[in-house]
Amino acid sequence: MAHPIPPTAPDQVQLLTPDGRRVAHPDYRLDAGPDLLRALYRDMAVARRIDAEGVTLQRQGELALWPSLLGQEAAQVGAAHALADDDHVFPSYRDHGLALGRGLDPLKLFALFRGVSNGGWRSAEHNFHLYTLVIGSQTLHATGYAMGAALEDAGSAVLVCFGDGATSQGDVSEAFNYAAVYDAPVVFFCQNNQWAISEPNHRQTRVPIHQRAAGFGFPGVRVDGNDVLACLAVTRAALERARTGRGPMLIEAYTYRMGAHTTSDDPTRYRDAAEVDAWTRRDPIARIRAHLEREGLADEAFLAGVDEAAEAAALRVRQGVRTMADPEPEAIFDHIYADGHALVDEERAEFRAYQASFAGAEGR
Amino acid sequence: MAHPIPPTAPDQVQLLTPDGRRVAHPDYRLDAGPDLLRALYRDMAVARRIDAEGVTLQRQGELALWPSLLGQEAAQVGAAHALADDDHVFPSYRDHGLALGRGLDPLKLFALFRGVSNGGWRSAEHNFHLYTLVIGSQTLHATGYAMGAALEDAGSAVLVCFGDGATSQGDVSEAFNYAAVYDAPVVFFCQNNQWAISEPNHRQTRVPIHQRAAGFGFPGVRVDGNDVLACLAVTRAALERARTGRGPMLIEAYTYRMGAHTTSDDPTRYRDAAEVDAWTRRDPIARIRAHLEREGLADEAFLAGVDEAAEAAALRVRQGVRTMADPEPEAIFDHIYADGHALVDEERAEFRAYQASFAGAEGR
Amino acid sequence: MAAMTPGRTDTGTDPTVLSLGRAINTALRHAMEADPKVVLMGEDIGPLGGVFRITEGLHKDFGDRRVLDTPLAESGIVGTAIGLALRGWRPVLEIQFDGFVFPAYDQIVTQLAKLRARSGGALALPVVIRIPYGGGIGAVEHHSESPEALFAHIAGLKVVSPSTPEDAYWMLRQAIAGNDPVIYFEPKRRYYQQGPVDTAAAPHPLHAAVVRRPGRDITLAGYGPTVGTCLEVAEEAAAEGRSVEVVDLRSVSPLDTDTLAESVRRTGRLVVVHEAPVFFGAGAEIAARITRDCFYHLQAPVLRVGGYHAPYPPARLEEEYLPTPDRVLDAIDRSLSF
Amino acid sequence: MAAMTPGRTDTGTDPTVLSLGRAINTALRHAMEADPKVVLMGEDIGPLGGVFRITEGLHKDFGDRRVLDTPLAESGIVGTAIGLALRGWRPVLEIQFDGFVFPAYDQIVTQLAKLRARSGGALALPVVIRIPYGGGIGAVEHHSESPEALFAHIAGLKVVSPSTPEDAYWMLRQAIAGNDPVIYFEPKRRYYQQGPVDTAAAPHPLHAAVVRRPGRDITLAGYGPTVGTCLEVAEEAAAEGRSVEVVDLRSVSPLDTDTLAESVRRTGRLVVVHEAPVFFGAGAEIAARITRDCFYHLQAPVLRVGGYHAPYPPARLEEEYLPTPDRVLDAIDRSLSF
Ligand SMILES: Cc1ncc(C[n+]2csc(CCOP(=O)(O)OP(=O)(O)O)c2C)c(N)n1
Ligand SMILES: Cc1ncc(C[n+]2csc(CCOP(=O)(O)OP(=O)(O)O)c2C)c(N)n1
Ligand SMILES: [Mg+2]
Ligand SMILES: [Mg+2]
Repeated sequence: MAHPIPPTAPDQVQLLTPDGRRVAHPDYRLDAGPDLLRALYRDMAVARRIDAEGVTLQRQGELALWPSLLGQEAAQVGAAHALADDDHVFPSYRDHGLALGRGLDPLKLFALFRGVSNGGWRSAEHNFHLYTLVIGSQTLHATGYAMGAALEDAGSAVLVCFGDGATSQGDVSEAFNYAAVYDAPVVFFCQNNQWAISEPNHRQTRVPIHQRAAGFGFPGVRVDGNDVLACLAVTRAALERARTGRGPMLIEAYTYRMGAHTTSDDPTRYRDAAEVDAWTRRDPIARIRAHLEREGLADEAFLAGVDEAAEAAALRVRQGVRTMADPEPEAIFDHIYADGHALVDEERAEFRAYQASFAGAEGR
Repeated sequence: MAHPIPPTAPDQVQLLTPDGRRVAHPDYRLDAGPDLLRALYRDMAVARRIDAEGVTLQRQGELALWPSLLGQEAAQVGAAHALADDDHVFPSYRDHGLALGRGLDPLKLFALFRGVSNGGWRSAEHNFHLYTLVIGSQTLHATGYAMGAALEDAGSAVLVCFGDGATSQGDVSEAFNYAAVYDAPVVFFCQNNQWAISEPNHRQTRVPIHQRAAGFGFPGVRVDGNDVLACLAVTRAALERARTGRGPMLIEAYTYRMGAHTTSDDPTRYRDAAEVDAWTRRDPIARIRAHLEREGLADEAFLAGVDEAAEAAALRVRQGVRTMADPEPEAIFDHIYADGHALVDEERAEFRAYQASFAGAEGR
Repeated sequence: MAAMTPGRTDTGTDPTVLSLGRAINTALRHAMEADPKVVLMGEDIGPLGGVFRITEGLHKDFGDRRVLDTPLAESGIVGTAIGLALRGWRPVLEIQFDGFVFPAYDQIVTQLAKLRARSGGALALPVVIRIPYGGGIGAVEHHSESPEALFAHIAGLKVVSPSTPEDAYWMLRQAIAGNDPVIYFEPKRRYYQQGPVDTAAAPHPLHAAVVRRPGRDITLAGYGPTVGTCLEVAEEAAAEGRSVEVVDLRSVSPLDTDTLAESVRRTGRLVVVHEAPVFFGAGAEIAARITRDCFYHLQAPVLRVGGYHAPYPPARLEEEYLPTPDRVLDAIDRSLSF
Repeated sequence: MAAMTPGRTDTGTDPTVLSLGRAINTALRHAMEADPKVVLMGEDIGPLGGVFRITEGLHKDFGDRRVLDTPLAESGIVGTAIGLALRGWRPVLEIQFDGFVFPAYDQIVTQLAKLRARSGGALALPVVIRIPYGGGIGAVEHHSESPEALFAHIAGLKVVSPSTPEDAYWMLRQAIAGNDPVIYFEPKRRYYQQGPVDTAAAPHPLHAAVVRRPGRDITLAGYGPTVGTCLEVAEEAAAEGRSVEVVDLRSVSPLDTDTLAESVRRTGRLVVVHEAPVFFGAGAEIAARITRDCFYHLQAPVLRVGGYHAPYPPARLEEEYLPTPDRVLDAIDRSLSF
């Protein structure tokens, strides 16, 4: 635990200081009216509340696992607000804030982490792909999807999420390279939350992650990942760049995983409380809230309203999870192939007969 | 064939101009006395001659395949001369010049391309690892080997060869990253011969290859790959850097594959004669020879002596290949495991019995 | 004799004679003409036409946007193809040689094969991966392997291998037209084998086995490059008065063991022939299933002739490693005298 | 009863009782103490001690130079381990979960497995790859798979899986002491199973099967996590008057089918149980070999109970997918009534 990770980074784009003051940046501007500012706060607060419910439900035995987004709300909500409807998102597995931002029913996420499905939402409905658990794989899918958009002159962009640890995977470098060579309209959105389970950044990379991009031929930028305005502005610019045929870009959102890696993890084994404390003082939600209050945009009623909305969302999730039906056993054999497979049919029939033998036995 | 590849590149380190004049470089110096200059010429000429024998022997049906190094003699011989005895080399499959430089009997290479073995030399004897045919794989082996050297404080370095095409492989990026993170004493020696079979550089990468390194946290440099002095100086500096604990470095030797990819290839299908011609005028051997002549270091006797040595080496190879015995059939079962494996024993016994049944049949 | 070629409607047209490689080229061309969403991806498949010239002429005729010379990264090829497929494209990929598919194995196994199930049926992954495979061409390491078992074990993939130009054409057309990922193994040493190809005829079902030669005494089963070996053996055996039936399995996943079992019930004996190592190879699965389905009909255990548990040897030894006619004849002897 | 535990010299010392996971931890510690060339590499194996705590305490005691928390790249782990092995180190790698071994598959198959043969015996690759595998822990996708067949098919690799703490300890010690690459599959749902471990006793040969429970009517064969299932089934069956023999195969490559055949010749019936999909799984190879070796002794075809040809299902369905005691009992019924 020799290298506590400081909660600031050099050269990061910032539009909002930790105490909630707007600052200008030469390259990234953002006109953010009251409605947008309030919406950002609300979305972050709701995401955090639903996420907390995930942790609770897992503790209560309702979920197999929950990977908490705690601390990463600004990055995810900022990015979500930058997206156009026909942009497509390829998430990792911690991107609940983006899922909500795309309009996905959170119960879909909970079904996954309850062990009811391995994904199971229709990505086309919200232009939000399935979660991907194999680290880094989705960066290639996103790149291919973006190559398709370019072939079709679709004018839309693709956003793909991954973590700091993921940057070590060969697939991610291959994705960078394919994106560069094919000038694919894809934005690589890396949430550098400082940790890959128990491994800090310096075990993954020798230099800041955003610097990786230049060597593949496209720009990389580091943004203060706890600054929702900066995340929004930078992501918006990158997406627009992609949409207008100027190729890929890498965004490193410099943030912090304030909780455990997942509910299975015990971070006290590998990091100091002092580090967590330092980052807690840079809480992304506190920052936008400070700004709202400083600007007089958040009265009691508004704040109470957000809390209420968050509670309601959490309640809906809680009830939904508790009453979530298990899948039918025979679902094991569903949707493996689009056009069928004789062996699956054979095994399904055997399975049915076997199940029926119990029904018979119980009947006796 | 829209983009003929120009035979010069910006920012490449050069110590010898194409017409054989020495030039200075601020970062790389080389004291090269007559003996060294002559040795470089001789090694390049011999490598080219042996290589040509490979092409001929393949045409005559004596070899399954031959990947020619034609045009890459300066890069390989320069690098070979930069190595210390206890540095270890991980070659690709076209690095005959390095093999010779390390003292490997060229017949070992010919045995491989004749289909007599899949490698089969003892890498420890010459600190020269086996050829690797799966593009890029050896970069990780080299990195691990260098990590070991660092763990042992061995003070030696590792040189690993690969092509421009290889830089696209995830493994190569992973190797860059491991090398950077572990500060491994490995020099990544990329011979950019402009082509990966039929694919030119711009299908592999959007930016010059040497730029890839910075994003992983170590320096990359481009050297005129047809300038044997520059290749020697830059590789020597990189190896020294590695040996003294200053970490990895990437060298892009900018050169040209003057022949076909291998004897199976027909480059007229994908590149223009004009491009080949332009590069032929920058022939690496002609360059060092021009320098020797300009400096009065190569008289007729010397040049004739080199030709003779080259012919003698080629003759030895030719005779060696023609009389090379096929392996014993049972060698199929040899050396699969160090400690044995029951199934291999069983199959070997079956094989032996089966072979014996023919012997019997012939005897009848 | 109807059993000897896939049953199909007689169209009255004369089938053209093509080499197996040319039949694949023709199938790609026809598929690209029929569906603008078909794109080809791979290394050196553009101006060069692939190291085996299987894509010859296609880059010229369909251009850079339909025939993509990719970077040298197989995981990237499959991974980006998945992305393209998610958008409705139908990528047909070429892996240059059998031994170079492994960098893509993760994407194939964890993503390509599983995405449809993961999505609960919302997604389809119509991606065909063409892999020239097998030995007998005197090549260097990694250029002669037969890794089909490593794909057949994976649910979500289909695995096929044609043995004739006609099958090469039609099975590829069917694979491309279908909505599942298909690993299409091309018997590279048979690329130059000639045969009739009727591109107008109704094809045989993609995953059905076919009896290539009827016989009474013993059944030989193969697929891809070993079907030719089996037919050769049958001919030789006939000269010695043995009637050998040859079944071309055509599909490794699913396996049509029904057609094979029907044959074995008649002959009572089976030898399975493939180039892949026998240990954990397709022959094991076939033996297990056929023994289960024909337990009382088998007069000898199912025998397997294939590669040894050894890396594919250097070219000068490959004839000793491959399932040659002699080795198959030997197995027939052992089965008949069991 | 001697057959029930690996035969070993009685040392007179009381074996300690350890969990299977702890036995592995102890084996790693002892191997590191015994040989300074043993290094551990993997993700989160350092200060955290691995997600299953199998390397707990080792980073603290052996430091950064013996216990390497690697970047998150499995190909890199195996590829650099190969380089270390070429220098004389003995890397022991942890792959965090079964489903994450595939990025390393290329390095394992084309390099780790083949380098010794490629070198004509000049090189040895003493690399052990530990993979927690199998289901039954209620995990999300990719965390419950059983990919052993994909390694057993590859010449140059050895594949083993212990079922008891004692085997977990000794088989790992043997794997590390040996000079070949070994894929060591850890039955993760048995990590907490307790048992005696005598670290002083002479171990059973690494690749020999063991009869865990003698019986007369039918043989059950398993390895790793399913041995426990088989023993449970044998107990239940005994209550119904059926005498079931249980063979723990221990090694998947090589497979000790001799020990198994000896059993089957006595019982006449065999059911193979593994979690991996049955199609192209170990059961196929075992069925093929046992049928060949026991053709006239088998009174029913070898039956296989294992995973279906389907991706490992979401946790709420895994009990339906796994080879549960009920499914094994059903197979016993089918075999006995064949
Ligand atoms: C290929 C692969 N290897 C290992 C894992 C196990 N694993 C799950 S999450 C994780 C760390 C990921 O770190 P990072 O990319 O920084 O994302 P974060 O969890 O911090 O959001 C690891 C090693 C995996 N899911 N996939
Ligand atoms: C993983 C892998 N994929 C494909 C191939 C087939 N292949 C052999 S050489 C080659 C091109 C290599 O180009 P480059 O890296 O530039 O090296 P060069 O041959 O030019 O020296 C290809 C694609 C291979 N050997 N390995
Ligand atoms: Mg992280
Ligand atoms: Mg090249």
